[in-house]
Amino acid sequence: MAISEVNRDALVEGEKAPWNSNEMMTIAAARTLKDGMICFVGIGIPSTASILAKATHAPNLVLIYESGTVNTDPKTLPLSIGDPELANRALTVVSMPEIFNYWLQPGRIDVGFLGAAQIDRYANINTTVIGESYEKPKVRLPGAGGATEIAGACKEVIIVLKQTTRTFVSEIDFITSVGFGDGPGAREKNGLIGGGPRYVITDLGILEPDPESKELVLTSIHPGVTLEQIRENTGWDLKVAANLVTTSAPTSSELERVRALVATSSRKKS
Amino acid sequence: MAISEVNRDALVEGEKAPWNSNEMMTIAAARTLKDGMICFVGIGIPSTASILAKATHAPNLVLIYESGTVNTDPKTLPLSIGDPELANRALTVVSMPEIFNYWLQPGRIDVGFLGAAQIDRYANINTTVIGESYEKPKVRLPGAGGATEIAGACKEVIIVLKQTTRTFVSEIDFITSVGFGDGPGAREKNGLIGGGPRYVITDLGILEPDPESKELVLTSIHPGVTLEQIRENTGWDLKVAANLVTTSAPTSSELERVRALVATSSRKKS
Amino acid sequence: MSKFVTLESAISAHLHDGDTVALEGFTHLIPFAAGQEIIRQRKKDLTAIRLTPDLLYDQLIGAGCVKKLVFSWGGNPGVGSLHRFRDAYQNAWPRPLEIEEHTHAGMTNRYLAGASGMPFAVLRGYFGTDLVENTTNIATIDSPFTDEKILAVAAINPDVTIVHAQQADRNGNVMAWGIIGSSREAVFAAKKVIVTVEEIVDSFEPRFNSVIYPEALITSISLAPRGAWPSYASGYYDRDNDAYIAWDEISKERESFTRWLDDEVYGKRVQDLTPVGMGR
Amino acid sequence: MSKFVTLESAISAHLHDGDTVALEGFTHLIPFAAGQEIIRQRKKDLTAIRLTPDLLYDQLIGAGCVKKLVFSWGGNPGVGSLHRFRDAYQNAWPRPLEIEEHTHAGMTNRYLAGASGMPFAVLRGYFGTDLVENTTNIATIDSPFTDEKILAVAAINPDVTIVHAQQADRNGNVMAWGIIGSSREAVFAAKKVIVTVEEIVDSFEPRFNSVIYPEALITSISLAPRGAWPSYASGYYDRDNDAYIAWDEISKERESFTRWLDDEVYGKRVQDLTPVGMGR
Repeated sequence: MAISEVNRDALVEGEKAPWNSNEMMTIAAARTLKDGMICFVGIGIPSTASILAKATHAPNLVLIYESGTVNTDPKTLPLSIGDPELANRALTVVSMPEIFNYWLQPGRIDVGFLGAAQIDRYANINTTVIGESYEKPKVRLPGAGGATEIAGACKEVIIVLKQTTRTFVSEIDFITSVGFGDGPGAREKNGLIGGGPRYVITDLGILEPDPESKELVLTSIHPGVTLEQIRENTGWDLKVAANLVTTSAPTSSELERVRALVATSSRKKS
Repeated sequence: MAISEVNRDALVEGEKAPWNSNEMMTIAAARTLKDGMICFVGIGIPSTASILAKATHAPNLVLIYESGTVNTDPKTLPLSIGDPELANRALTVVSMPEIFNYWLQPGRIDVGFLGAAQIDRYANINTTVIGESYEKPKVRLPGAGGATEIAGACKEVIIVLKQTTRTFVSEIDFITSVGFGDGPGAREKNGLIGGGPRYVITDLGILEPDPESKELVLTSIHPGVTLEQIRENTGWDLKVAANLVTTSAPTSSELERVRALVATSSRKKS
Repeated sequence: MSKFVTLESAISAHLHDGDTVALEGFTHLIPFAAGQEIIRQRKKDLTAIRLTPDLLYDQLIGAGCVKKLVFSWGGNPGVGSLHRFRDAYQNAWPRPLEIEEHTHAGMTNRYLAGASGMPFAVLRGYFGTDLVENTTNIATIDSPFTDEKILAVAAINPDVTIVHAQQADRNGNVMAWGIIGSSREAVFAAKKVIVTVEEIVDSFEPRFNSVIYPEALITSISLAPRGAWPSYASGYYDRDNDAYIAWDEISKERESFTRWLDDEVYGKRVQDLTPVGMGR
Repeated sequence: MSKFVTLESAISAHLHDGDTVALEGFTHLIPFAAGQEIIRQRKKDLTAIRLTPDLLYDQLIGAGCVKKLVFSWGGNPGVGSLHRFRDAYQNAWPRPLEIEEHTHAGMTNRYLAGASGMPFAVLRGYFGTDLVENTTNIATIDSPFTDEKILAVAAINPDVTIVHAQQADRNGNVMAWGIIGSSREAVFAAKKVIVTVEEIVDSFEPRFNSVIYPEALITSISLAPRGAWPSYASGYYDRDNDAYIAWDEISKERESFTRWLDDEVYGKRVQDLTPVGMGR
C-alpha cells in the first residue's frame, strides 16, 4: 500500500522523526552540490537546497537564476525567480538573452536544478499538461519556462520531486524536458550537449541513471523508508542498486539551517 | 585637363576662394542632414559633417558611432571612432552586437555616412584593395569595417570622397559595400533592406542616383568649379541633370564653425 | 508633439483591438498599471505575448481582452496556478483562448530576432520534447559548418510593446535598472513602445545593471508611480509577495474575480499625472 | 590557486605557440601591455583575431608572432595605414601573413555565436560584395519562415581571449565601463580568458555602461596600470592620439620599427605587480 503524503513525516521506527520529508529531500539535494560549482537554480525546493548548500558546505557555489541574477547570495527564500533579494545580492544582473545564450546554452553551467510534475524511468519530465490531450488537458500546468534548455545544456541535472504513483509514471503525458529520451543515444540524437540527469531526489530516496541503460536506479533510501514503500510509490518496475545505501540522516545543524531558511519565506513552507 | 588636388582651393573666379575644397565638401554634406534624423557616423569627413550639422541646423540629430556610443554630442573632432569625447558625451554606450544587430540591421538608422577609396557609377564602393588581385593587391586598404552593413541597412546613405579619376572609376577593384550593384533590382536581389546611396558629395559637386536607372547623375556643382573639370575627374561618361544647380556657397557662419571644429582635431585638419 | 502623455491617452492612442502586444518585465518592472488601463478601455482580440503571463495576463485574460496567448511559463510564481488562464483555456470563460507555447530560451530568442530585424534566431532547444509537435513558429535547419541540426524560432515583432521603468529624463530617454528580463529585446522588436515610469528626473545617476532606452525608440511615456505593483521597481518599492499569494484566492472563482474587476479596475480611473509642461 | 598572477606568468602559462588568440577592446581598453609581453616572450604562429588590428596587431605582426590575421578593419584610425601589416601581407616581412577578412557585423556575430555555444550566427550582410567570393567561414541559408536568403557566419572560439579592464575586485571579478566593443562576446567565446586591469579594488562602484565579468569566466588576472596605453581606460587616462599619429613614422620603415621593438619591447621587462597576498 502506498504511504499517503500526510504520514510520510512519521516513519522512523514508528515514531515521529525529528525532520519532515520535505526537509530530508531538501537536505539530500543540497548535499549533491559541490563547492565552486556553477548552479542554475529554479524556484522552490531547488532554490532552498542551493541556498542551504551555499550557507553550509559550499560557500563558493555560484548561483544563477534565469531572471539574470549571476552569483547571487540570498539570505532569505525568494518566492519568485526574480525577488529583490536575488537582484540586490547578486554580483551582476544580466538580460535573459545573455543568461540563456551566453551562460546556459554553451554548457557553462555545472548543475541545473529542476522540479517536475511527472517523471518517467528515463528521467524525462513533464511540467506542461496532465491528461492525454495537449489541447484538452485534464490539468494545464505552467509549461516549460527555462526547464527544457536547462535539461539540455547543463553538465548535469538534479531533479527534485515528491515520489508517488501520480508523479513517477510509466509514461509521462508530455515530454517538456528531456532526461534520457528513450534510452542510450537519445540525447546525442537530439543534439543535447549536457550530461543529463545525475540524481533524482525524492522525499523517499535517491535515484541515479544506470551508466549503460540510462534507466533510473534507486541507489539510496531515506532513513525510515522501506523499499516496499518506494516500489509502491513508483509507476513502473523500479530497478534497485545492488549496493543500495541508506541516506545519512539530516544533522541537527542541517535541520537548523533549513528551518531558519524556510522561516524567511513569504509562504512559510519550503 | 584634370585639376590637380593642390589647386582645387583656388577656383572661384580666378581668385583664392574664402574656403577650401574640403570645407565645401564637409559643409555640403552637413546640409543634407535633417534635424531629428538618426545618423550612423564614420570617422573623418562624415564625422566632421555630422558634428557640424548638429551644432548648426540639426540640434536633435541622433549621432551613433559603431563603437557603441548612442546619441553622442562631441564638441571636439574625434580622431578615432571611439575617442573618449564620444563615449563621455553619449547618452549611453552599448556593445557592438547591440549596435550592429539591434540598431543598424533592422533599418532603424535614417542615414549612414561613408567614405570610400573608389566608387563606380552605381555608387558601389571599395575600401579593401587597389589592384586587380585580392591576394596580391597593389595597395592593401583597411577593409570593410562597418561599411558593408551600413550601406546595406540604412534608410539612406551619403558617401563623401574627393573626386578624381583615381577615385571615380568605371570599374572598382573590389566591391566592399553595395550601392546599386549593377543597376535596378540589385539591392532587392541581395536582400539589402535600406534605400541605398542618396547623395555622393565630393569636393567638386553633388551626385544623386537616377530614380530609374540608379546611375549617378551630377545634380549640383560647387561654386567656382566647371562642368568640364568634373567630367575630367570622373572615370566614366558622367550623366548630368537637366536642372543642374550650383551649390550654395558656404556661409561665413558655416565656415567659422567648421574651422573651429577642425581646430579641435589632433591632426589639425578635417 | 511631446511623448509625455497620460497613461489613458497612451493606451487609447496607440493600442488597438486585434493588436499583438507584449507587456514585458520579468518578475521586476511588470507594467500592471498599463495592463489595468487596457482592461478599463475594454480592448479586445489582443494577441498577448509574454514569457511569464503572471497575474498581469491572468487579469487581462479574465477580463476578456485576450484572444491568443503566446508564452513560455504560465503560473503564479511560488504560489500555484493562474486560475483565470486555466478557466479560459480549459472552459473558454469569458471567451475562448488560443495558446502558442514556447520555452523561455525560445521566447527570448524570438524577441532577439525581432529586435535584430531578422526573420528568425537560432538556438539549441526543443529537440526531443513534445513541444516540437505541438507548437508553431519553429523550424529545423542544418548547420552549414557542422553536422548538426539547429532550432530556428520565428521573430516576434509586436505592434506594441509596453514596459515599466524607474525613470524618464525630460528629453524622453528612459532608464531601468535591476532585473530586465527580455524587455530590451521586446522594446527593440516593437513597432510602437509605450513606457510607464515611476519618476521623471532631470538627469540619470549611474546604477549597477542599468539599461537606457533612447528617446528614439519610444512612442509615449506616462508617469505611473507604483505602476509595477504588486511586482516591484528596484530602488522604489519591493515585491508585494503577499499580494501574489492573495491573488490565488481572488482569482480562484469567477465571482470573486469579477468583484475584484469591478472594484479595483472598472471602478477606478487612471490618475492624470502628466507632468506640467510636458505635452497635452 | 589564485587567479592573480604577473602578466609574464599569465602569458607564459596560458598562451602557446600556434594558438588562436583574440586581444579585444574597441579603441578603448586595448590590451597593449599584454600584446607587448607576447612579443617579449617571442610567441609564434599565432592566429590573431580582432575586429580592428590597430597598432596592437601591427606590433605583433611586425615582431613575427602572427601566422594568420582574422579581422574586419585594418587601419590606424584617423591616421592611415598599418605599415607592418601591409609589409607582412604584401612583402612577407618578417614572415608571410595569411588573412581572413570579414565585416565588423560579421566578426561581432562570429564572437556572438562562439559566446552562445552555437556553430554559427545569422545576419544580413556580405551579399552583393566581393567578400562573398574572397573569404571563408560564411554560408548562405534559406530562411525557414520567409522567402529570404540569410548569411550565416561560423562561430569563433579563441583558445585565449585577452582583455584589459579598469578594475578587478579581490574575489577575481572584473569590471569594465565605457566602450566595450565586442569584448564581452570574445570573453564568453574563449576557452581561456586573460585579463589585465588598471587597479584592484575592494568593491565596485556603480558606473554607466558597466560590464561585469564574473570570476567564473576568467583564467588569470594581472595588474597592469596604463596597460591600455596608447588607447585608453575611461576614468583612468585618455586616448593618446599623438602616440597613434607618431606610430605612423615609427612603423613606416623596418629599421625604425626594429629599433622601437628593441628599445621599447625587448629592452624592457614587465613589472611584477602581483598584489601582496594574491597568489604565487
